Amino acid sequence: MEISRRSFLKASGATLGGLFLFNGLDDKAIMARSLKKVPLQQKVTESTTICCYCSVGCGAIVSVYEDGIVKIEGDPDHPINEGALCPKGLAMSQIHQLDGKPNPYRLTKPLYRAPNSTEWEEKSWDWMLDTIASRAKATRDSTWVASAGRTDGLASFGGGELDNEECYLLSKMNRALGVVYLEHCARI
Amino acid sequence: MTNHWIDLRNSDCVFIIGSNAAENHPISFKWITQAKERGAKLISVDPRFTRTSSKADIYAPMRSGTDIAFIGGMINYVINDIEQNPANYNMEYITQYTNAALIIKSDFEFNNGLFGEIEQKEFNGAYTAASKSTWGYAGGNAPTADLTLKDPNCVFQLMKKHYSRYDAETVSKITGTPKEDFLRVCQAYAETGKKGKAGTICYAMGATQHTYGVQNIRGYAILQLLLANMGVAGGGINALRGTSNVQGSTDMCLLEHILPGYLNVPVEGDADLDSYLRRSAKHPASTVTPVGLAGDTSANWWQNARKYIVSLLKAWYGDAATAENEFGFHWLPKKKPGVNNTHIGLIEAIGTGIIKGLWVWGQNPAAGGPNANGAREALAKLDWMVSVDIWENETAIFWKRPGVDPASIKTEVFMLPACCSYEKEGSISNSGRWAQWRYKAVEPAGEAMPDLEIIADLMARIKKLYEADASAPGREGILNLTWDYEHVTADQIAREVNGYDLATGKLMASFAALKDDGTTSSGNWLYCNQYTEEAGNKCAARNPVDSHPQKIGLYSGWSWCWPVNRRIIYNRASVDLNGNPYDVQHPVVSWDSQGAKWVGDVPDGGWAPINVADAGAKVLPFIMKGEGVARIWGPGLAEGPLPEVYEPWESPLANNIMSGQKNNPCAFIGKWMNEQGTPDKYPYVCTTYRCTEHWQTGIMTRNLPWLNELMPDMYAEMDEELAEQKGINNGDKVVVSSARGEVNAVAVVTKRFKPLTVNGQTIHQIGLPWHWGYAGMKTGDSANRLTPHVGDANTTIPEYKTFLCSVRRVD
Amino acid sequence: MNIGGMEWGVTLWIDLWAAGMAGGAFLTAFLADKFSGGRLKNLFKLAVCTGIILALVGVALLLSHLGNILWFWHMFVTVRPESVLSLGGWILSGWLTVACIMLVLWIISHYARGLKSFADKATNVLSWVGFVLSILLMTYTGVLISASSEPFWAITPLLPAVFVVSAVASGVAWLIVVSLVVNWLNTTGNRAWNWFIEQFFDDSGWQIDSVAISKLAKSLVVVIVVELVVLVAFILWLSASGSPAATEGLRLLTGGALSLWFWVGLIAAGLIAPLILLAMNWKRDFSSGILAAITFSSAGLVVLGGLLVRALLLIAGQA
Amino acid sequence: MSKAILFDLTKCTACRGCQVACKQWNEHKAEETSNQGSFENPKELSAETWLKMRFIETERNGKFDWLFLRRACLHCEEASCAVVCPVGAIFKTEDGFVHIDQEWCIGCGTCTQACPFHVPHIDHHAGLAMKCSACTSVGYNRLDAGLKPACVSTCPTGALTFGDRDELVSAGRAQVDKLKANGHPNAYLYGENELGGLHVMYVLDDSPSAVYGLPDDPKVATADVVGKWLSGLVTAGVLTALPFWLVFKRKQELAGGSGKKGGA
Repeated sequence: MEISRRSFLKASGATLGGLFLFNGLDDKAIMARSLKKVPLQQKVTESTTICCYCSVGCGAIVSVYEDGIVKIEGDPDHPINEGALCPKGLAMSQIHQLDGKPNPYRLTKPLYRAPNSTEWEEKSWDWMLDTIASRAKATRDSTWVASAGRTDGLASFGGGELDNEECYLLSKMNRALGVVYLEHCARI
Repeated sequence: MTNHWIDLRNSDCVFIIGSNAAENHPISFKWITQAKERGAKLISVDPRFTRTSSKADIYAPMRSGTDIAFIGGMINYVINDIEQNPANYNMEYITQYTNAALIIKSDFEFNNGLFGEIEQKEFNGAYTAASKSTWGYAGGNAPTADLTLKDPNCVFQLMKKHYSRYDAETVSKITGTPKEDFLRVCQAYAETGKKGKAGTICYAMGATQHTYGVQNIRGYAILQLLLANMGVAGGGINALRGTSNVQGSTDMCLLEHILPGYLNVPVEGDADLDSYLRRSAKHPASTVTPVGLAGDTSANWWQNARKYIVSLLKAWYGDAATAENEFGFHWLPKKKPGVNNTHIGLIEAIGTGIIKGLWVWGQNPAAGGPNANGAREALAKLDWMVSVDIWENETAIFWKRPGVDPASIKTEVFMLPACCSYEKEGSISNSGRWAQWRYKAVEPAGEAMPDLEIIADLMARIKKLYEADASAPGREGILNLTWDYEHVTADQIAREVNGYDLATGKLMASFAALKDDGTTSSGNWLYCNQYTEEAGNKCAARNPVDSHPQKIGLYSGWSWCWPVNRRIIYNRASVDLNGNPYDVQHPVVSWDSQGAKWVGDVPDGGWAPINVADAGAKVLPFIMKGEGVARIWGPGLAEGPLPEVYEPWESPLANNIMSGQKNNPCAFIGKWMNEQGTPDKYPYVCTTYRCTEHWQTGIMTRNLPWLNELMPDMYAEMDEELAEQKGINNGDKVVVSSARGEVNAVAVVTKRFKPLTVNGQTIHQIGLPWHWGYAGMKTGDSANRLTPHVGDANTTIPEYKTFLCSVRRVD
Repeated sequence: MNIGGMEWGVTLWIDLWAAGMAGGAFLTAFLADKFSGGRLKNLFKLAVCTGIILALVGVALLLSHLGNILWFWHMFVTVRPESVLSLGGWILSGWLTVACIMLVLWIISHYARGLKSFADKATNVLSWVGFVLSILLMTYTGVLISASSEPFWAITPLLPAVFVVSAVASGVAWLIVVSLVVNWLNTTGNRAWNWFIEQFFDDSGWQIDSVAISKLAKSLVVVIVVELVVLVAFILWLSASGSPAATEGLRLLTGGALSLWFWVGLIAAGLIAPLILLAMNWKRDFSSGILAAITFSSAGLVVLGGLLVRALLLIAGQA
Repeated sequence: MSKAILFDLTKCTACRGCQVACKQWNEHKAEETSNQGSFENPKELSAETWLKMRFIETERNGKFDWLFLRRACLHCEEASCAVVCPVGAIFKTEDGFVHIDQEWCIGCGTCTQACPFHVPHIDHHAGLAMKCSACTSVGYNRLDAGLKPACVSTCPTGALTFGDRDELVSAGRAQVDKLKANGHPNAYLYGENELGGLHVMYVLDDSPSAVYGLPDDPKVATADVVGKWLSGLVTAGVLTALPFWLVFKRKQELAGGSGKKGGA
């Protein structure tokens, strides 16, 4: 590398030295300079996670910095991805945070839409869960097939994006209610 | 996946068909690239030249929906090669570990595309019971084997006869694949039939989303068994699953036909546990013992199912589950036989008013399901709907989607904010069956709650309502349900899933110790062993050292995988009759004769190798099958024991080139807003797929600007010839239409699609990603507005991958 | 073609044009004065005075072009001869300094008669320095563009020649325009103007000799001819270069989106028309009557042509 | 020790993790883009996009291929941007990476025109020239923290590697030899010698210029600056001599003046 740098110096020296004798070459641009040392922001917490997109199961590290910025990178210790991530995995931080602020598209409150209404209304968790529970009971009771211990009037979708424990509990709840229209994205 | 992601590096030939691994599972290419560095070949078969194809040694285009012709042709090639060069194949494996040598009933017949007689049902056809009975083994539970494979009624000969019709010319005529390309694929992949060589088939929805999707996979299985690629490192049939926990949600059986751990769902008429298990063929009576093989015993592991269902019932109903009440078996709902409760059937049932209430947990059927226009219309028939998601998705706002008047929609809608994956704690299972724990890193957004807490709270409230209402029907099961989840944690549930010894209160060590007398519980027997007294929560294990003696990349100390941390399943087929590995460089397990034990991966059962074990204990390798050997011949499926080529529901051809039976006779044909298109109006083959930059319906990616930047708009890919005919320039706005709807897209005119010559006819294909919809930051049309409401004969998975369309430029 | 998005856009066209023209005007007036035995001091003063304004416009635009105006001073604590812009900054500052000192000396000698002989000597020396700096100033504007990675600008060494000849042409034309304007202003008897002009035009009156204007016009004819020759050479060399990027720029210029501006705007209106108009009247007095109007507009066209040539070459190089 | 990044095009699947990794690490916002008939986006590098992948569809000997080329700063040893910078704000780090001093840059834009690869872009908001710093930006310096550049860390296939330049040159040469032996006679290690040796090198399976549009023999922007100065100066000389001497030497026609002898 020394040689190449010197030949470069020589080249520019030769071209300009003759013209501008009054001023020697300022080689600032070419000679290596040391960088100002500014350490990375101090990390407050690091948690391991598994990517929420495809099913390769890549490990990732969620770093939350002092200023609240969340960054997510591949977990270098993880044997499957060895620190690598695809663009989706890397963009995971934006699910929570956009440009340092909460992602404005996230749902942050329970919302209710009355029949034939044109808009959402904010409701409390309590109200929502109580209302859903009573709707579920009413539907189940009115469509109960006693001989088979099931309801055909209540259906459940979803689960591929839930954790195993959540899937298990959802399965348990649905079966206990007698739901047989029970499906999720593995089917489609 | 029978194997796992890292194991791809051990392969000598990676055959990717019906998958676009480089785009949809980018990290898989970490391991595929390493295999290639070692000299492995990469084959990509796809209607479209993809980023996967760009790295392939051999790329072969094919008409979407003709996989069975392609694979059948490969099977034909391999059978002929086996007969000519048996030394190039593992004949011991073929004869001893598969049912190739077993004799089939003499009245088996295959005629003009059909395996017997069909009777027509409401939504689909079905073979008569009489016809199905001809598919079985001669000799019933003790079929005989002809190790010479010469008996004209042995599986090998029947298969040979069946696939002799799939010669390279005919295959090329059907698939549109140039014959040379097809033969290059055959030749390269057949080389993995050698002892010590391994080939892996990686597939995904490109294979399954057809009216004969299961038979596509059956084709892969036959090919892999003929090439002795099952159970070995670098081999296997690897479903590259698309959702982070679709494996776990399947294991937990959020599906209409199975209970946690793949136990069958009870149906009306299951009088008791025993009859239920008999009907499910998960009973000692379903054991089949072949005669004439070196192995003389079939483990038929499923005969243990009684232990698993009883342990499940104990987990769910606790002390209320007793031997007297069959452990609460009758509190489980029983399906009505013949009713299709799957996704498509569910939407039809909403449409016809059967279903009144629906809750949707992190799913988006209004964009992700087939025939989305129909699904959106159907949702308006519901009385109420709950959407639990981290975003406002298409399903949650179906009532205010473009073009509808919200005031006209009566459905009451509840939208609950859920936590994203790193705002909560829990485990997920990847495609390689590794269950991995993830931790909470940040506080939930706003009032968002983990689904776990929402479910726990909701059911507790429902339970209270039933406690208060003595007249409510069917309340026993609810009242007896164990639901002690006031301060529910993922850890608590993980323990429940693993299960307890109810006498001691200690966690169960493994499913081998589960009992059918009600003294053990396990929420999912397959996950029994994930959380033990000794090792704690194994899903959280982080030992980065590969402890396998030959370092084949198992990393058994990193997380935990089912069953019992076995990283490569069917691994007893990776060794010869003496327990010596076929591939000495990458042995999965091998028998240590000095120590009289297996070393390497957790073996498929600890029994000694067949030649080492005593007579009467020579256990055949495929322990999950009743007959102990792998099924080249598969009589359990709806449309027959061998895959046969049919045209998709919407085909550009007038007839099936191979037989008089044009479509799969057993396919499910929906009725809800399901018009069928014809080639005169819709002359082009349309297929849908995903791209690297977005995910599923896009709701998880279209709200992330970095990903929108990379792939901003809905697009339609097409070949240059078609574009020229239609006056479409690259980048133009186009409308793609099917009999069911229209979508707007940006034309991507590319050489990556090429017109194919099919039976002398030029076929153009158009490709659409299905990542867009009307909700979220970046919107666009959903490709599923075009897809048909038809499904596979066995699973009813929708035929997203092949239908007819037309295209025009928008000025 | 997104002209608005080009890194080197309209401010730089004007900057390079104004700075070049200032240099061109200085050079023209200096040479005219020297060759005519010092009889054109007025013209020289006019060149320096208006040149300063042009150069200041150039400096202002250069600074406004900087992403970080407040940090412009970084340029003046750095000497980097290999950086054309660094040199250019120094040349422009040097030129401005010289021009301003000359201006000050002229004003001083007006008020302090005793210093006149010293001031004359000093301005004489400075005018030589200014002459050299003017040449460097004009050349720098071309070298700045040419020392880049755009083949259209860089592949031939002729871009600086085009810029220099165009700078001289617009410099001459500028002097013609301002001379005619000054002479016309003199006829208006405007008191403020008279006061202003007397500050340093007093010793030889403030009228620009009409013969001098005629001579400038004649010079302009010659310069235009040279400019046409250099432009043709530039285009021929470019088309022979074989560089696809350069050829594409050339195509844009002569046959593409820029061709109307190039052929009608630059070649026809900016060069050929003034050339013909001025050459037709070679033997006549350019400074009065209808001919003055023709001369004025011809020179004006050349001035605008000078802007156009920079704009077109900068756009074609970046498109 | 001289460091470098090696990009092996034959291993890249264009997943574009590197593009997002770059955005995330440097806290860059997403750009508004649109599909114009290609997967490639954003269309060009910018102050907010320091790295992008190019998608190239090509047919060679009747065989179609889809090629993916990294586009970001190549960190030239002979860096034109550094040479032309009027304030010396662009310099090389001890590792050999070209760094723009954000506290000294005045945003003049000269580097954007000088770069043979059109890499630097002006951030009109901050008024600074921006480009890939190989993750050495002050306050964002991964190398100091013992990390690899973000793009390299996230690359799944090993298409991007980071290390000592000498070692990467050997690795790159070996890969090129392999390609040459496997039907790619024009395989080339771009950057081994170009511009004094680049600190980002490409293993290419084909000709840099014909297939990938890279300059075959890139030159420093000021390579023939003497000729350019001379061209201007000679022209000035010719003009000095020609019109003015010709026209003005007949000074007697002029009325005013001091009467001193002047001119030629």
